[in-house]
Parts: sequence; C-alpha cells; structure tokens
Amino acid sequence: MTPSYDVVLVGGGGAGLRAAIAIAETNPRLTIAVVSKVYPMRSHTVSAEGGAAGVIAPDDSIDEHIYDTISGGDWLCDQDAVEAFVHEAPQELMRLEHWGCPWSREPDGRVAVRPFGGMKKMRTWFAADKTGFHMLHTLFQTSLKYGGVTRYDEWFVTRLLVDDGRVQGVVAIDLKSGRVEAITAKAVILCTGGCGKVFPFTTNAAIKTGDGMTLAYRAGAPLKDMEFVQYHPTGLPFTGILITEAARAEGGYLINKDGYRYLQDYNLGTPQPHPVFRSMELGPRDRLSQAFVKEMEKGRTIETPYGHVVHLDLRHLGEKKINAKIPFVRELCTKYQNLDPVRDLIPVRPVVHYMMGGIHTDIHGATPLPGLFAAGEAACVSINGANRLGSNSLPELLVFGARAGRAAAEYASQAREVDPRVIAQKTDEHRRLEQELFGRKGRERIATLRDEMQKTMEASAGIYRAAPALRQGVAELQRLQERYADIAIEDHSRTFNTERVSALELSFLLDVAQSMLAAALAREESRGAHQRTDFPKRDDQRFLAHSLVSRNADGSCRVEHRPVTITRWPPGERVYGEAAPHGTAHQAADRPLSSGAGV
Amino acid sequence: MAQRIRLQIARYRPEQESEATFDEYEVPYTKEMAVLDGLNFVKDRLDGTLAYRWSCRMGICGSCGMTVNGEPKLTCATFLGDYAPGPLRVEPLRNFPVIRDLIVDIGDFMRKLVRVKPWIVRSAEKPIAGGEYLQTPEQLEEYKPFSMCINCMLCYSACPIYGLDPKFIGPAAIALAQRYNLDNRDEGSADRMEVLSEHEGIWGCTFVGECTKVCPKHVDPAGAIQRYKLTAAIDSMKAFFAPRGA
Amino acid sequence: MEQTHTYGDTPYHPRWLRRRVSTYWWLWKPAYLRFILREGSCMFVGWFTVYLLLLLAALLEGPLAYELFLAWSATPAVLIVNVVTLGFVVFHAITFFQAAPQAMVVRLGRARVAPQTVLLGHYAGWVVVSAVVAFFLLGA
Amino acid sequence: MLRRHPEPLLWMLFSAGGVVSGMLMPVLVLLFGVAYPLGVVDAPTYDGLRALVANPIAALVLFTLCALSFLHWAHRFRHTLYDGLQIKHLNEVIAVVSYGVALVGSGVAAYLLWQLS
Repeated sequence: MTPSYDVVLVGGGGAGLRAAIAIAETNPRLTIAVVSKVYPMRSHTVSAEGGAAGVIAPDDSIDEHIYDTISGGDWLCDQDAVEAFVHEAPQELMRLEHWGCPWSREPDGRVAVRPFGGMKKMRTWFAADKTGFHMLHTLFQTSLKYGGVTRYDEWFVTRLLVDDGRVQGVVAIDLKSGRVEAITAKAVILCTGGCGKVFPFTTNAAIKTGDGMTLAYRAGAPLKDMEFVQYHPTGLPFTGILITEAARAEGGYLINKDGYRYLQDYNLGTPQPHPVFRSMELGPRDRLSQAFVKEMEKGRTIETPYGHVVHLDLRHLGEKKINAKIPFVRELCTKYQNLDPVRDLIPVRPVVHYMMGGIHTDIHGATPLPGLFAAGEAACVSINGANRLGSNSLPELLVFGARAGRAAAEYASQAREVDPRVIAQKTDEHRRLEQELFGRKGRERIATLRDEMQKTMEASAGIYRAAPALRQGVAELQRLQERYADIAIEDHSRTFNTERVSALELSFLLDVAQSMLAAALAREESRGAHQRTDFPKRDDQRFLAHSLVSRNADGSCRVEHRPVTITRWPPGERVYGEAAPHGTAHQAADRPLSSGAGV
Repeated sequence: MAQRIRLQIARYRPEQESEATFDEYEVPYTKEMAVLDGLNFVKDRLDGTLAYRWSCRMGICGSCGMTVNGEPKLTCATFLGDYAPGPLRVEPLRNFPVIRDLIVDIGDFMRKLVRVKPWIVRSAEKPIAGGEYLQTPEQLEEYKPFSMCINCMLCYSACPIYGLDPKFIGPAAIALAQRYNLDNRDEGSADRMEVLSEHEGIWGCTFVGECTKVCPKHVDPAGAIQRYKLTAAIDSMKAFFAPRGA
Repeated sequence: MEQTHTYGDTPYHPRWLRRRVSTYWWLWKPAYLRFILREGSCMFVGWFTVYLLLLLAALLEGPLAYELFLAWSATPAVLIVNVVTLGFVVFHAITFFQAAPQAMVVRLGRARVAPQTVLLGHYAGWVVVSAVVAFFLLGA
Repeated sequence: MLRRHPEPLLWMLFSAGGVVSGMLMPVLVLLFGVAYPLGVVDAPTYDGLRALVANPIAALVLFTLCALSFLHWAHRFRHTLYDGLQIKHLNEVIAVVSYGVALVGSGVAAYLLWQLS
C-alpha cells in the first residue's frame, strides 16, 4: 500500500516545519508528510547562531530594512519579494515568540534586538547566540501538536515522481529497513537547505549536500543564481565552525598579524572603538571576505597548519558581556579551539557558509514545475541577490516556508487526485538504485571523488574567479561524473546503509557543483559574492539579471538570464563606512548599540 | 607530526550476526581531531561499511552521541588525544536498541516527547498584532537552562533507571516538560502533571544524577525531576487538604 | 491521552539488538557505585533507629538495663557496626544536602538564592543542630 | 489525586526523613555508637538521660526522628530493591513489607516515648 498525502515536505528544518504548520493551520483537513533524512531537530537550522532580522524597534522602518537588503544583495534581489519578506518577517518572528521561542529580552520584558552586518538599524532578534537552535526546537516542538502531520524520520528521498508534467510525490529509502518506497502527494515542497559540502571548508553540516536542489533540477526545474556563494568571514580554522557575526556586532575587531584593523584599507570606514552600523566589522560578508584575500596577498595574515588566518579580538568586551551575549562563541572556542576569547585572540578565516542561489521559485514558493514548491536555503525567491545579509536567512525560512506552505495547501486543495500510474516509477527507481549504483563493483572511493570535487570547486569558484580556472573546473567535474559511474560500494546491507546514502549525496553534489560553475562562467561581471578578476566591474547593462541553469537530457547545463524585478529602488552604488546612508552608532543612539539584558 | 591511535569500534550487522562484535582500526590523529574525525577517517579510508550518525560537528545537532570508553559522549566534542595512547572503545549509546553498528533507535524518546506536550499551551491566544508576551530577563532565566536540550540522548544512555524500565519517561523529556512549565507564557502545567505524576513519570527516578553529569549542554535534568517532584508533592498535599480548592 | 502526531516508521524491528541491563549494573562505574552506596545508607539509618529504640526500651526498663545496654554497645561487634554506621550516616547527610539545591529553588524577593548558598545553609543548620544535641547530651 | 498516587506523600516523608536523619543522626551515632562505648566521653547517667527524654520537646524530636527515619529507610529500601536487584515483580509485597515495618517501628517509638514521659 503506497502512502498518499495532500502535501509531502522534503526536509524537516526551519522552512519545512514552518511550512507544515502553515498547511495544518490553513486547512486542517489536509494530510501532510514530513520526509527527512535526519530527525527534524538535527536539521542544519540548528547551527544558526546570530539572529533573525525583523523591523520592531521604534526608530526602524520597513523601507530601511528593504534598502539594506537590496543594497546588500548588490541589486540582484527581486524587490517585490524583498518587500513581502520585510513586511512579514516581524509577524513571523512574533508568531515564534507566541510559540515559545526564548528570545533575549529587554529589562521591561520586550524582545531585544542587536545590530548586524550590513544593517543600518538594530533589528536582529536573537536568543543569545543559539538563535537557530532555539527557533528549530520551538518549531519542532510546536509541530508535534498538529494531528495532520505524519513524519518520516530518516527517510532519504532519491527522486521526485513526475508524470503528466506535474510533481506527484517522491521515492525514498527508509534507512532503518532499506526499503524503497513511493510516497505520493498532490504537492511537494522541497526544504532541504543548502549545499555547502561542494566545498572543502564550510560551516555547513555534513548533511548539506544539495539534495533538494538536485531533485528539482533533475525533474526539470531550473536552479537560479547558483554562482553566488557566501563566504562568512569568521570561521575557525580546521573545523570551519562558525564564529557568529554577532561577535562583531557586539564590538569585536578583526585584526591582521600586526594587530591592525585592516578593514579600514578596503573602503569600509574608519575604525571606532564601538561598532558603527554598515561600517568596518559591520560591513557585509562578501566585502569582508574579499578584504581577507587582499590582505593575504599583501602578506599580512598569519600562517597556520590549516591555512592563513586573521584574528578576531573580543578581549575588550569583557567576560560579562561575552557570557551574556555570545556564550556559544566562548563554548565553541574553548571546546574546539582550546582558547578563551576573554583572554585570547580567535584565529578566523573565510569559510563557505550559504548559497544565495537555489531552486527557482516565485514569491509564493512555487517552481515552474506544477506541484513543486521550495523554501528556505534550497530555494531562491530571490531576496538575497548577490550577497545575503546576516540575520536575513532565519526570517526568510519562516516567511517563505509559511508562504510555500499556504500556496501548496491551496494548490493541493484544488489539484486532481494523484494518478496511480505514477507509482510504477518506484519500480524504475528501485531498479536504477540496485543495478546502476548499489550492485556495482567499481573501483572509485566515494571519499576520493568527494575530496577532488571539493578541491576543484575551491580552486575554480572561490572568493575570486576567472574564466580559465572555471573552464578547468567544468572539465574536471565532467571527469568526476564519469568516474562516479565506476564507484565502489562495499556495504551491501539494507539496514541503515550510510555508504549508499553518501554515494547518492555525492551524486547530488556533483550536479549542483556543475550548475554553479556553469552559472559562474556565464556571468561576466563582478557583483556581490561573485567576483571575476577578468571582469572586475558590475555590469547592469548585461547582468542585472538572474541566471537560470537547466539540465539538458545529456546531463549538461544550459544557462539563461532573466531580468531582476525592480520596484522602487533603482540600482545604485553599494557604499559602506562613513559615507553609508546614515544611521550612526553607539554614541548617537540614545541607548547602547547592543541592547537586551537577557541572555 | 601525526601520531596514531587504535580504535575498537562496536559493529553489529543485523543481516549477518546476532551479537555485537568489535573491529579494530588504527587512525592517525592530531590534537584537533575529535573521536568523530577518527570515525570519518575509518569510513572514508579504511572501511566504508561502518555506520554512524553525525552532522553539525559543532555540538548542537545532537546526532553523534556514542559510548566512548564506557561514557556517553558527543563524539564531535571528545578528542582522540585525550585517550592516547589508546586503544579507544567506541560503542553505541546504551539503553537503546541498536539498529546497526553505532546507530541506535530513539523512536521511544520521540514518542515520549509528544506525551509531555512540549509546546506553549494557552486557553486564549493573543493575536500576533498584539505584540509579544512580556517576559523579563529574570523570567527567561527561569526556564532557559532547560531549553538548551539538544536531544542527544546521552542522559538516557547514562540513566540506569531508563535501562531497567523502558517505560520511564526519562530525563530529557521531563526536563523539556519543565522547560514549558516554568515559562511564564505557558498555562499547560496541569495537563503535563497528569503524565508526569504517573509512576513511570517523575516517581520512577531515584536520582542517580548521572543524566546531569553527562549532559553536554548543562541542562540538569536531574534537578528538573527533583524540582518537579517537590511541585507535584505540594500540589498533591494541597489537593488532599483542600479537595475542592483545585 | 490524545495521539497528536503519527510516524511513518516501524516502532519495533525484530533484528534490532536489545541488550538487557545487568543486575550488577551498579558495579559498572564509580558514579553508579556511589549511588548504590548512597541508597544503601538507608540500611544504616534504619539500623540506628532500631538502636535508638533499644536504648529507649532499656531506659524504660530501669538503670540496670541501661547499664547492660551500654556494655553491649561497647562489645566489638556492635562497636564496629556503629563505626561503619557513622561513616554511612555522614555520607547520607552530605549527599542528601548536596541534592537539596537541585530540588529547591529558594527565593528572596525576586532574586533566586544561589545553589551554593542553599547548600551552605544546610551545612550551617547541620552544625547548629549537632551542637545543640551535643550540648544537651554532654550536660545530661 | 492522592488516593490514586500515594507516591507524592511517600516521597515527601522520605525527603523529610532524609533531612531530619541527616541533621540529627551523625552526632547521635558519634556519641551513642562510638564516643560513649569507647569511653572518649562519659555516657550520660541513667537519671540524666531519662529526664532528658521525658522532656516533651525532646520526646517529640525523638519521635519525629524515629518515624521519619523508618519511612526514609522504607522508601529507599523499596526503590533500591527495584533498581539494584531488578525484582520488580515483587513490587507490591516489598512495598507492603517496607512501609509496614516503618509503621510498626514508629508505633513502638511512640509507645516507648509515651511510657517514658
């Protein structure tokens, strides 16, 4: 008996759970399945640290948040989407408050906000520095009260069921038993998150392998703006563990090997003792990561066994503030780096953090493929453009998770019943998995191919790119795809076969990686996180446009461009530092830049 | 520079064997390498069939709990160098059925969690437009420690009572119930009391206290249970002396 | 109890490995042993309560019975048992007081009293009570 | 509620017994069990001790100590048998015997103290 639902969600992280609740609340009669390769509370939303942006402070305005987001994204954002996002973000964060999220508070009991990179006002809600953790657990625990939700924990989706031009479910492996099953649905929402694992050095969890992106891509939905990869400027060397931007928002300094706050040399303002909005350490992530590379070229970084680093200096903040505002930073440093930020400098280097690109969707989370929706990091709506601002991704997954949920609920309420013939595809998929993949006695190790792919991506699509390296990368990925056909799987057990999962994940990663290089090669300009040394200028004439990568029948990529939606904010120049559209800081504001007594 | 350490890893292949066995591997390590990195080395280079869970490797997703030299640990935050010269024994978490190698089934916890209603219960919902429920930093601090649970299951693994009586609701679920009971926005403590005051609820606990000791997030489930016993006992006394007052 | 949430997984799988906890689990590690010793201390609490009842019974019986009781209490076997008892009741007192701050949240006004303060309060009470008891008994 | 679950009451008595015995017993064991028998200090005279226990406050303290200590013992003993020896199937028998012994012991204490007053 094939289980059948109105809506199937793939992924049980922040976006997936928010979507599930939205569907249950829109129409309690709809049946919902949440299919995830991990238990929901293991999802990568859990790792988000710094906070979630939403206009709430009396001196803030919707328009300012919109402007910060659009300029931060180097005008590649769809402005209608950003407007919807900024309007709905505070309500979504408030809803989470009502569901019990332990937001940090002001002494009078109101929700506290903190400054964040690229933002001109204090608008980042936070739960100390485990914001993603608290949001995810709040959503997960709240989702437990809805009767219409059936969870498929530790089921790995291998393909979408598409028939008659519409998506009608998924095929998945139940990892515990190894069974391959079809789960049919009138609508499918992909909320599988990003794909940081295409790179060797990333803050992303092991599970971030672009599954949903590739599922959609293979089913015929295009991927959008895949060339935009966010490097977070402060990752711990060796592990890649993220040191949240909140550390800089609370007043941390970035210094080079001479103890010099080098960001002042890169058009990011002049150093002040206290943090200044949109200036220095509170500049956007793309610019800070690029400054690091320049600084390294000048020989002013520190060499370590795990690459060049600069230092993040929190010592002047004092133990009390560190414990109150960024306790997790201290915990991570002590546990994983064997140093105490109260006394020691933290070595940091840029680390792959977030995909601005993803499955192409409209403002309601709908993809061009009927019945298929996407939300969260897996999707590209797009509100992040060429560079996402810190603390926009958490409200994004709430706003667009809810929107995709509502849209899918509406679609499912009106859609035709699932065509029973679609279930036959399960047999095809089962055969493909058993014969083409699991049954094969190949010679290539999964880990070797993965390592080579990651090295290729870092070499060709790092912080700075150029055509020759990109072309070389494309060719190398093509070779890796061929070698993948000769992959070796030693594990023939059906029970919790993690080697098979790794093999499937690698194949997803390879497809995503190809789309990224294709899009990066086609964009002959520099914008936001995409910096071409051979095309160092932004080119609005040709590239004020999203790139859409589609898959050809032979597995190759086809790139097209489509115009960005501009409503009220014509493309301008991104200015940070003193010249930034104002909002000074600390001294000017009548309360300290960092608010909130709560932790 | 890299030294080597021997890992004795528990294996259980349900299709081939009916008991767990140990396989031994030797891995190189540096001082930065966690036990999890050692397992990844084995899986990537030596034996692809080894099965275990992991994800964030920064101590927050709760996937990689295992028994390391007899103690329940998050393997991403337990370092190989601390066990030199080895050998180091890695086994699945105790007190749970083993599905395969180092992977245990936690379905029991997932079902128990639902029973304690870990969500805000209110008789009347405030509209979103009405803004937030006020909560001072002191009120936040009342329940915040109990909200830090990452569901890693180390506490269940350390709890002999759970091992002896699988019906016992157990440390994490009770701590999470207490997390909501102590939240000033919540009105559901009477609902939760029904589940928790069963024998398999709080009264099964004899306060071994190991759950609190092994918790990587300093949640103090043992304290939660003890505090809950006191509350439940006082409530029950009140109900006895003023039966109609309740 | 309403069932709110459902699962797509099988709750029980015959091939899963289930291991019974050994009867001697409390020998597995020092912390468990300490636990069982702590619980075992109740036997000594019980024994000494009986000992007190024997003392009271002797008192009720008369001076001679009281002398016999004192003589019996000095026999090696009883003495050894009571030395061990002393160790256990002190262990009991310490472990019981240590647990107190975890169970009780004491407040002064709105502020929560630090757990260490609660613990110190218990120890202070212990000293005072012991001193009072000793004062009366040594005076009697 | 109480009728359905005697556990809260039993736990309260157990805890009270733990505190009272923790506070009083070490000094009593030290004096009556070790110091007097070893002659480190002189044991109280018959008349002195008899006068002391005849005091209503002392009698009350002693009764409380005995009764709660017995209940403390009974509760812990019962749970230790469950956890330590895994003989849960004898659950009810053990409970009846333990708390029964505690009640009888408390009765004896009450009788003796009453007679001595």
